[in-house]
Amino acid sequence: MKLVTAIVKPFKLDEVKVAVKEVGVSGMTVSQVRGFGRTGGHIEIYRGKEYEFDFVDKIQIDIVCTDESVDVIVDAIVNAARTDIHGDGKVWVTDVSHVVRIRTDEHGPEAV
Amino acid sequence: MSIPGLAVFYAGLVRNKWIVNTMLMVFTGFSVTLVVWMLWGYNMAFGQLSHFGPTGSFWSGFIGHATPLATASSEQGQTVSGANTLIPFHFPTATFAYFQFTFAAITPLIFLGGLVGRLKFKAWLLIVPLWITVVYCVNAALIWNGGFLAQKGVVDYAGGFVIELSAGVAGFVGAAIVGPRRWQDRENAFPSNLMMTAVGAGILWLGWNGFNGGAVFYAGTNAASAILNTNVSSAVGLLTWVLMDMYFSRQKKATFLGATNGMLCGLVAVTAIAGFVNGIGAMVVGFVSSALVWCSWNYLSRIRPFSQVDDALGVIHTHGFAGLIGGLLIGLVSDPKMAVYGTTGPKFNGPGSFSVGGWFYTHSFHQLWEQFLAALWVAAFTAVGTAFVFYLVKFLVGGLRESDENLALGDIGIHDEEAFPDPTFGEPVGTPSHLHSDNV
Amino acid sequence: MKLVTAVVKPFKLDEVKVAVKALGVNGMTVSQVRGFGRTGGHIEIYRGKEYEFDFVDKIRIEIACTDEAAEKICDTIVDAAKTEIHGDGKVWISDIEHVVRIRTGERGPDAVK
Amino acid sequence: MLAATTIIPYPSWLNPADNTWQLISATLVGLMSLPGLAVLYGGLVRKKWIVNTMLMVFTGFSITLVVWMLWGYNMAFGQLSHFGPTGSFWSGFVGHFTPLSTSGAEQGQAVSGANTLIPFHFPTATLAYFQFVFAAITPLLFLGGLVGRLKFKAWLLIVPLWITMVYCINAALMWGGGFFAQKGAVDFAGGYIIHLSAGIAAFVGAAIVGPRRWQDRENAFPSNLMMVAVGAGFLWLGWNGFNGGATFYAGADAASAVLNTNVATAVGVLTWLLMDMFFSRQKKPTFLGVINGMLCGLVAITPSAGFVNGTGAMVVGLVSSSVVWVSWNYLSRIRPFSKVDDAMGVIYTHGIAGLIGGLMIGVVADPSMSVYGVSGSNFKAPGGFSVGGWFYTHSFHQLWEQFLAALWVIGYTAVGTAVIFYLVKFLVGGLRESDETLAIGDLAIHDEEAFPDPTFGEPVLTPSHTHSDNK
Repeated sequence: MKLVTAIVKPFKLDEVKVAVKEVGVSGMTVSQVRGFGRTGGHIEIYRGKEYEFDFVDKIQIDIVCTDESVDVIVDAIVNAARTDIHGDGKVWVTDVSHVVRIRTDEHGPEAV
Repeated sequence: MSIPGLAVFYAGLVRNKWIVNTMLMVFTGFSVTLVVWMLWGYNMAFGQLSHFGPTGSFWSGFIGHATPLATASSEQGQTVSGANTLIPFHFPTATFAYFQFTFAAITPLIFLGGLVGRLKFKAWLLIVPLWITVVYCVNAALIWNGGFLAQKGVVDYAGGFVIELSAGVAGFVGAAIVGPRRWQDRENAFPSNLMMTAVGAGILWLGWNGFNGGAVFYAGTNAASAILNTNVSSAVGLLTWVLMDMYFSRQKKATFLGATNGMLCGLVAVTAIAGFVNGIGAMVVGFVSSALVWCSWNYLSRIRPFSQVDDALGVIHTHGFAGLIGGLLIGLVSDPKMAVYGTTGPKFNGPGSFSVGGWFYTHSFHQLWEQFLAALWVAAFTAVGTAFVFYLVKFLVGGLRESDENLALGDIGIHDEEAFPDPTFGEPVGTPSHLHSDNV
Repeated sequence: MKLVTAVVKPFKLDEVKVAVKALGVNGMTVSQVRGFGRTGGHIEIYRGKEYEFDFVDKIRIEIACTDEAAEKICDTIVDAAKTEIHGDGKVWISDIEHVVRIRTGERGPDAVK
Repeated sequence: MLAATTIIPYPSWLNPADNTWQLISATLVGLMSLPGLAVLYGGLVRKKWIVNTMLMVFTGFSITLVVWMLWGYNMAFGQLSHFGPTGSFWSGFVGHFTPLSTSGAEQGQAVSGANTLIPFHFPTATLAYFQFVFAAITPLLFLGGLVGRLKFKAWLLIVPLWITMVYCINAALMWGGGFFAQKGAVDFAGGYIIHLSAGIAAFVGAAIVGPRRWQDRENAFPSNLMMVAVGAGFLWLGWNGFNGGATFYAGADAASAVLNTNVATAVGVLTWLLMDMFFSRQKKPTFLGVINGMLCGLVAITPSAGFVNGTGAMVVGLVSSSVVWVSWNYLSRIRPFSKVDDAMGVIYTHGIAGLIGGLMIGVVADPSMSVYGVSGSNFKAPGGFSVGGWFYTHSFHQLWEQFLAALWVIGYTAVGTAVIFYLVKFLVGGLRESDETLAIGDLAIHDEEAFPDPTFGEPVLTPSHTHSDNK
């Protein structure tokens, strides 16, 4: 099995969710993260003083899936999340040696 | 205005990890001041003036007696002002004592603004009583209780000098003595919660109606115009700052904290002059104070003395300078026809009415000169008094700053409390440490 | 390609960021996590009752990089994040089979340059 | 000791009790705006719009006072200017365009424009300040319909224009002794002048400005319900100053007005709560539902607080809360309402509730509830004035007058608001923030966030953090 991890812009989450569902993925984990990329952060002014906020809000999506479905999922995410502006994020795939669904104790591919 | 006004106003402006510490200092400062007020504060400031020198000289009118205000008769009897320069009051001493207490209590809470984020909590509990006794009571006796400055014709309607200028200077001097916050805290000094600041700002604005409205001690015409003028000056102050932010600041954007700064300048400046000025005068006060303090806030703060001192919330600007400007404007724009009933000071010109004329109406700089001298006195005396108090407490408590480790942790280190505790994601379950009868 | 994941103390984040930036890595993802380590949490008192906060705030840093750079990045993070006190955290490297930069569609090593 | 000449520090016409109550009730109404509405709206909008909303509330309040001092007060409550034969509409719809600035004006005895009232026992400054806080809350109410997309610069122009052209005219007509006052229509504390007018202005304004971004409409969950509670508390208890001060005398009617206000609000709250629990889809009580019910009760009792007795107040609370509940849940799906994005639903909780409250006067006003000090055409006894609803007088006269006044307020406010919004749209070049700004919110407009949490760690030993103690 494989773990597909995607870092995307927050307002793109809905589109990615829809795109991934169409490809038959039933579950994914989403967490709010902050990215430090070339795009740089933003400035906030409080009482005349400038504060540099260099971490940008991003969404991290983790999907565990079978080996065959990896490419389809990655393409779906990339097409849905692209905005052609800096800071669109990255998708990477890592190997998963062992996965268990806690409720039913299912192991391996059935668990996904 | 102090509780919960200033408590949440400051809490919103400091970092997350200093919220509880700041609020606790506001609540305890308020309480300590009342204890001091009852035991000796009231009679020192507003009781019979003690004579240490020939009458009419400074030494015969700068302090009352350090006696408690505890007997029933002293509380329920008719209020009599120390130098009974006022028409007899129409309410008991308890009312007057409580009213003047709330005036006294807000002053240390204002200069606390300059010290948040590093002042040792124990030190604060000693600074407040000492400062009220040494500085506030003397200033109040001098100007409000018919003391030396009042006899020379200085007026301060509701505390432009006694409270605002004094607190601004005390905050600045205190911040210099206590030292700056950790540089990480200065670097990350963005506010924690602007909505709490908004609640505090709203309560401060409308609470000021009691501040200036009550300062005339009679629910008469002058109380009404004082309240109207207060709001006018505050509104003009807010708009001036917002517009200057929109057109003169680097980013050219209106900011919410800019609006609260402008509002504060308008309120603080009109405090000294609320009952002596007409509608247009109030607008002038609001505009002048807000514009000048905007400049001092953005530019003066880069110059030598101000850039070296970490006045955390900038009380020297919004309270010190604004109070100074308000007090001096008395000598320029106060309208002699605005009759403040009920005082029989040297300007007593008719049964019960008293008013002040500024240069614009009387073309004499006399009033301005008296106000200027009073400002010099308040600023100098407060600076010396504050330094004395802070060094004394530094000696008594062994250092005015929290330990470095506490400075890094903030509330958790000092009080074992957090403003927004978020202890764990899940809920604790059936482990031995959670022995509950229903956790079987 | 490799994925370098580090769990460090919150106030060390900035130092790690600067150190890693110096290496030429210009992209990393940071998330706020809570760690349960040997150091244990802290106690808070509310209205006299003690509350044990055993999950400690930590920061998780993830950097996708080329194989050669992985080792160097790992050492740099360790040096930057070390405080010699309990709870400094851990760094681990896992390999990535496949990486895509969404905006340009670049795949493989140049997606992480 | 100074000879204890009994110096009375008040002029003969001044009653300190009335003056004190008037000033305190004005302060209470001021607290309803700042911080009341500021944090109520702040809590209801999305996180990224909090600062923008609160800043508009604070600046709106301030601008209204400047306008009020320069010409607003004299336009609404000064001497009525006569542009036509007396008794006709044209001779009683606006005062004079003069400032309230001289000390004489401020300290002299307050006199109502058409001196239909018994002379006041407090100075003009008190009346001016009291009427200012009434005027100031009205634009803040219709701001509720426009949050989340209105351009900040546009708001700074809309408020002065709206106060001048709409509020002052309505106030002069009804309270300044103008045309409607002479015809007998009454509005105790602003059900029409403030709430109905604000509701219509919000609706018309929202239609002109256009809807919020669909993402903001879809994710329109409130940012902070505890702040909403703080605001709601200020509104409910502040309303005692609103209705309690509208009698201008701290007398019997002020007391009954305060009691009626709270009774109607309590009934309004419970009605909405029970309807949520039994008639809504989820059948669950909701906090924001209770807030809506509270507002309906408060707004509906405003025009009739001093004219109804206890049971009348309950009826007003019940009717308004139930009718607005129905309109909130069902009317909003019908053609005109479903097309306009009135962000906070101001048209329901203020517009319709104010309309109902005003009309209920014609039904449940109790003639034996006498409001001292008004000598309108219903002038009964020296200084006593009361209004009889159909239930007591079995005549529809009062209801008819109230209905006509309502028509005028709705029509005039709608037209006035439209003219102003299009004028400002022309002056400022568009009423909406740019789309890119709409996506970011506070950060783009003010460089400020309500709850900044930019970084987890603390900045350490780096060149960009050069401080003397950062060696």
